[in-house]
Amino acid sequence: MVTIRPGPVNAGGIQIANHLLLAAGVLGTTGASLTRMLSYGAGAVVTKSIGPLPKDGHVGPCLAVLDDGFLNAMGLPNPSKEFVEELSVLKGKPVIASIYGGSPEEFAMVAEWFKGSVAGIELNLSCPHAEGYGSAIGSDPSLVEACTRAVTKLGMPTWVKLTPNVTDITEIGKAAEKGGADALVAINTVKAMRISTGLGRPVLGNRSGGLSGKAIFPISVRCVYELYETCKIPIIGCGGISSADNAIEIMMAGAVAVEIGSAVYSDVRIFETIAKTLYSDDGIPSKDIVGCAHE
Amino acid sequence: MVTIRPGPVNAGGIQIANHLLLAAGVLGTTGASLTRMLSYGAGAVVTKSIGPLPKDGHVGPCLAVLDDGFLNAMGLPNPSKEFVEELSVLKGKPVIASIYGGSPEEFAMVAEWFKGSVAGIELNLSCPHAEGYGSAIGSDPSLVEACTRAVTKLGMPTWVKLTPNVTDITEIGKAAEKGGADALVAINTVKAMRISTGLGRPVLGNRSGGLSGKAIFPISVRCVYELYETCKIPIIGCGGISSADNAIEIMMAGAVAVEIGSAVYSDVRIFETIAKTLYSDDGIPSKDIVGCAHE
Amino acid sequence: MMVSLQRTLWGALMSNQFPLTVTITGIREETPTVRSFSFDSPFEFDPGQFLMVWVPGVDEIPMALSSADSITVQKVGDATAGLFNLKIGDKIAVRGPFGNGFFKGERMLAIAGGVGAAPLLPLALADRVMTFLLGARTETELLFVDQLDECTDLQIATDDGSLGVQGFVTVLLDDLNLGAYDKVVVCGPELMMRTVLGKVAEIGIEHRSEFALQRYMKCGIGLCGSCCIDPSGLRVCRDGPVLSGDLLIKSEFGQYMRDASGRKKTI
Amino acid sequence: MMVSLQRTLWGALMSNQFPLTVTITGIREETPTVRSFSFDSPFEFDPGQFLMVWVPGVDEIPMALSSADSITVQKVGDATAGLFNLKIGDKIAVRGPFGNGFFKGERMLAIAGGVGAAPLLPLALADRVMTFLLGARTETELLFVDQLDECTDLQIATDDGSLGVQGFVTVLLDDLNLGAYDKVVVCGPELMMRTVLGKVAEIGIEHRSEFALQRYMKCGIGLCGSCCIDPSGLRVCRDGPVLSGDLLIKSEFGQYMRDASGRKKTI
Ligand SMILES: Cc1cc2nc3c(=O)[nH]c(=O)nc-3n(C[C@H](O)[C@H](O)[C@H](O)COP(=O)(O)OP(=O)(O)OC[C@H]3O[C@@H](n4cnc5c(N)ncnc54)[C@H](O)[C@@H]3O)c2cc1C
Ligand SMILES: Cc1cc2nc3c(=O)[nH]c(=O)nc-3n(C[C@H](O)[C@H](O)[C@H](O)COP(=O)(O)OP(=O)(O)OC[C@H]3O[C@@H](n4cnc5c(N)ncnc54)[C@H](O)[C@@H]3O)c2cc1C
Ligand SMILES: Cc1cc2nc3c(=O)[nH]c(=O)nc-3n(C[C@H](O)[C@H](O)[C@H](O)COP(=O)(O)O)c2cc1C
Ligand SMILES: Cc1cc2nc3c(=O)[nH]c(=O)nc-3n(C[C@H](O)[C@H](O)[C@H](O)COP(=O)(O)O)c2cc1C
Ligand code: FES
Ligand code: FES
Repeated sequence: MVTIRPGPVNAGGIQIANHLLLAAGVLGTTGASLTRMLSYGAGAVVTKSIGPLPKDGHVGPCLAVLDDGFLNAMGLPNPSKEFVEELSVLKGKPVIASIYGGSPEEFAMVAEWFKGSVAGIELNLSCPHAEGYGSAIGSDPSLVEACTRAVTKLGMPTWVKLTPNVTDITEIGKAAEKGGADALVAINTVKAMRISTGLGRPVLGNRSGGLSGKAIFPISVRCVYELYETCKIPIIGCGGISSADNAIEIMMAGAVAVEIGSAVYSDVRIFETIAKTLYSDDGIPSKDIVGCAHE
Repeated sequence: MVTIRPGPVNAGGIQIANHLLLAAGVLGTTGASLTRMLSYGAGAVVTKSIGPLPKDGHVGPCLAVLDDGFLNAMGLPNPSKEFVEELSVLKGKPVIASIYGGSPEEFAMVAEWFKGSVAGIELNLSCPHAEGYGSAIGSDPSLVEACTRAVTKLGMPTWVKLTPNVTDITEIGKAAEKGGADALVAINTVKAMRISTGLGRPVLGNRSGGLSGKAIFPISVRCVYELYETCKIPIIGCGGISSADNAIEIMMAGAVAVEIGSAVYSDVRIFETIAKTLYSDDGIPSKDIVGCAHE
Repeated sequence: MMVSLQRTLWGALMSNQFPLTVTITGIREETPTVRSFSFDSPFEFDPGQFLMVWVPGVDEIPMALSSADSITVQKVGDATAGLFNLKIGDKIAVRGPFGNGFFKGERMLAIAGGVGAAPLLPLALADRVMTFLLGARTETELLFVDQLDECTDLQIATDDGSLGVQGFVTVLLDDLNLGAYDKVVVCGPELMMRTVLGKVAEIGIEHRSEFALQRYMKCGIGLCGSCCIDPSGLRVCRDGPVLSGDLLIKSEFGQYMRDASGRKKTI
Repeated sequence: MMVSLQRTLWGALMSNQFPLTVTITGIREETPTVRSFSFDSPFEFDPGQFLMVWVPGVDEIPMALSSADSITVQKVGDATAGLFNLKIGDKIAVRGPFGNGFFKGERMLAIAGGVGAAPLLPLALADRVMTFLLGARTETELLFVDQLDECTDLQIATDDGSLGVQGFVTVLLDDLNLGAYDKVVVCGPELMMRTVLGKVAEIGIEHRSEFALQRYMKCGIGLCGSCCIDPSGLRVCRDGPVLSGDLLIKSEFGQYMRDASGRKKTI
């Protein structure tokens, strides 16, 4: 297998310890939980998405375990501004605050809260199950550009996380780039649904939700590949990554680093586990891998 | 498990022997192959998509087997008009001709060839890997409406097969409905890619392709559910169905019947296999199941 | 401590964690506010493990297994009220069993407050519990008295003194020689549990004590992070719900927990 | 007849059918137009089974395994020419082994024309083949002569008479007592195979004959339908490529096949 020479990574203006990041919304609700993930070898951690007001999220069930993935509709539960306090235990650590809002102004307001306490901001323009937020905004190029610009103006490294639930993800990527984004994160979950045939109703309280985990990996690779062909800013791969080979694969598609969410389920130390086979001192520099499948 | 009372099904103007149809492009290239699938219990069969000119399809690899699905980019290989002759062995059998074209005129021309030799027409407005055809047209509501109308004018029962690779599948469903479609088929494959890390290049000759099989079932269910809420014409469920429980589930989402493709891989007699657990004489009428998850 | 993440049904190991529809086969009124619901699918489980119970149209909530095929529920809000509205023959769906269970000792002391008796009942019935301290607000709220009396040395406390000693269940502790037990297992209101932890810590046996925590849970499987505790970041749903006293002693336990939004609320 | 749909590697069963990258470790010039390529991953296979061989940047084509870790290729077009351009150390990727293999007899007659010898070589080496009839255009195009001569009664025919009997390999048949064999296995140009089928059918033993078909294939696993034959609709890639004579006798075999688009072309 291809291995990478270890070393710090600069991804979209943020210095991270390795290529493996914790994805937003997975074990990212408290400072303690984020600290634990860093101690287990995550190169950086992305927080649960934080919004302008506290939110309890959707009624349950919020998550269903499928054979090859997960379906979730948490509904963006978050403590809002109170969360900033959580990060006090993480001073100086590579933490990226995921934020959401319903307008450019809300995005800017929430981002502002985190000034000085995080390494960067990730805009959640992609959650498929929160009315008026997430992909509701993230599928409109002009709104994406406006929300991105509102945050990049604040001068923090800014990543924009994209939804795959659009006709053409490159249109959205280009809008974020125009808005000044430092990097793109692809992808958030894929809009999906399962129904309990026993109860005759959708298995999620919110009815539809987002598919994550192994099932969506081929969609993530495709999205990263398409974005790499059309955008110049770095791309962080996300979606269904659960092995070192998956990480290499999505880097070959064009990702400079990866975010891992669902795979934490089978192995809470997934970062260490992957790093063990991903890195070796005689590995090749990651720049020789990123995007190499395009030649 | 819920079981259905057996009996013929009328789906969008076509009388079929049971709820389980062979999906387009799977073992549908020759009359003999389609005959074999009918003899194995398919309620009806959809042919390989036929277009205005013969096509060899993309260079290989055309297909990759994944853990929980398949990735393919056949590139719409088809013998064009010569195919009509193949159907002579299938006179009077429930055969639906899948067709594609680059314009309303081409759709009408190809559909016309099949007049008198098939029970209905399915418009492939959804193949994700054929430039200028399939989803290239199928993601534009006005083109969908125009192509649909061009064919429905010919007076044959007409189904429109939709792509999930759009921001809002209900927009496309409504366009087909406006164009006079008798039923919607949801869904075709999901645009995706895998890369061989050993060779450092996409595993398909066409680079990206369409994901099918179990991995996409949650996406199919969601699409059928959304279409059921917005369209009045019947919906045929397709995508990742591999068991009687899957069939019930997508019917609860709103499908009146299902098409099965990839599952033929593990069991070429999948129709018989599913029918064995799907049907029982004391089962409930299928109309009590269709769409019941919406209440 | 065994973590069973696969559902075992009638000996068959199912890795499928999709919600399993079960039919309610029995409802027993345990106390005016507590009912046990039994269903048609028994689960192989360790006492302390829980199910995520989906009350159709209402919510999904964590519930300890009080036996292989039952849960014992106190009505406190929407979802539990939803359960109380169900009749025999109605259907719910469950996922699990999730989490760890109590570590098995040989001479155990069990301490239960209110509906906290639910996960401890199967432990007592498995004949590992020597002494069982059972507390409730009042006599009619005491759970499982007859069953526990048969298999353990049962001692009772009620807040109003209507049965047993008057006061919180923790007062019963003062008369016991805690050193005689190789394990102290506790489930109940968190303030009560924190008091117990204080007492076992006083005599230095907190590492032999275990507490079944009840935290707000969304996913139940260790992904979402809504149940994580400070400062370890451990997930109550997956690394717990049973956590050892020495791990809890320097934690938020007994001080605050988090609500659905993740905000802290004082206990 | 065994259908192995799972790849077995060094004893480990892999259900993963994702293209496996292999490195070319040897290239042998068998004849001016035929080369064998060996690679670093041996496959457990039945003679007759094939791999889908991906020539990077060109195409993916079916190739019989001529041993556990080699294919033997005749240069006929783009993809085979692509293979001929590769050097030792280059990488290709393969999927398989796919399809069935030859049904094993005890006293077998093998008949090979041209590169059709490839799938029959491992059968002969497994010591099941009594007599091997080998044909080619000319002496230099004969495959595996030394290897086959060692383990079978090898009889040779060349179109130009440069070695062995002059004429098509089928002429050798006339001098044989076909009844002495419990199985006749054939691989080669389809017209040659059809002639053999005619001869075995004449004496009524077509059910004891097997033919390894070469049809245009896209998926190799029985999904796409591009390799189906008339009138049975059987898939050469999955139900074959080895099909029995009695099944083929009333079929398109020897008359027409289909090209990439599915159009019939006369053989
Ligand atoms: C592992 C585990 C096992 C449990 N086992 C049992 C059991 O066997 N029997 C039983 O009756 N209950 C048990 N619970 C508690 C049960 O989950 C809650 O009572 C239930 O979620 C309340 O739902 P509701 O919608 O009825 O109430 P809500 O309307 O959600 O809340 C009503 C009140 O209960 C509080 N509450 C809500 N959820 C919880 C919670 N998870 N923990 C503590 N307080 C909560 C709220 O703060 C509020 O004060 C368990 C909880 C956990 C985490
Ligand atoms: C199960 C199976 C096993 C095979 N084993 C071997 C083997 O061991 N050694 C070997 O050299 N070849 C074998 N073949 C044939 C080989 O697959 C073709 O020669 C190859 O696909 C040609 O590819 P190309 O791009 O080089 O030629 P193309 O440019 O595709 O075609 C060149 C010529 O070959 C013909 N052709 C193309 N594909 C096939 C085909 N599948 N069958 C017959 N004719 C074809 C074309 O019609 C054309 O006349 C096998 C085929 C099958 C189906
Ligand atoms: C339980 C859960 C909660 C999530 N919450 C968020 C969130 O708050 N914000 C966000 O941008 N993405 C969220 N996601 C999406 C993930 O960050 C990630 O994009 C997606 O799960 C695909 O990656 P994976 O397959 O590695 O999980 C969540 C995913 C899961 C499973
Ligand atoms: C090999 C293959 C070829 C296909 N060819 C076509 C086609 O020609 N026309 C079409 O409309 N759909 C085609 N499809 C899509 C299927 O009809 C179906 O929509 C899709 O595979 C999802 O269903 P499944 O998961 O049951 O396979 C093809 C799918 C596969 C796997
Ligand atoms: S409830 Fe989600 S991590 Fe515990
Ligand atoms: S090659 Fe696809 S079915 Fe045989």
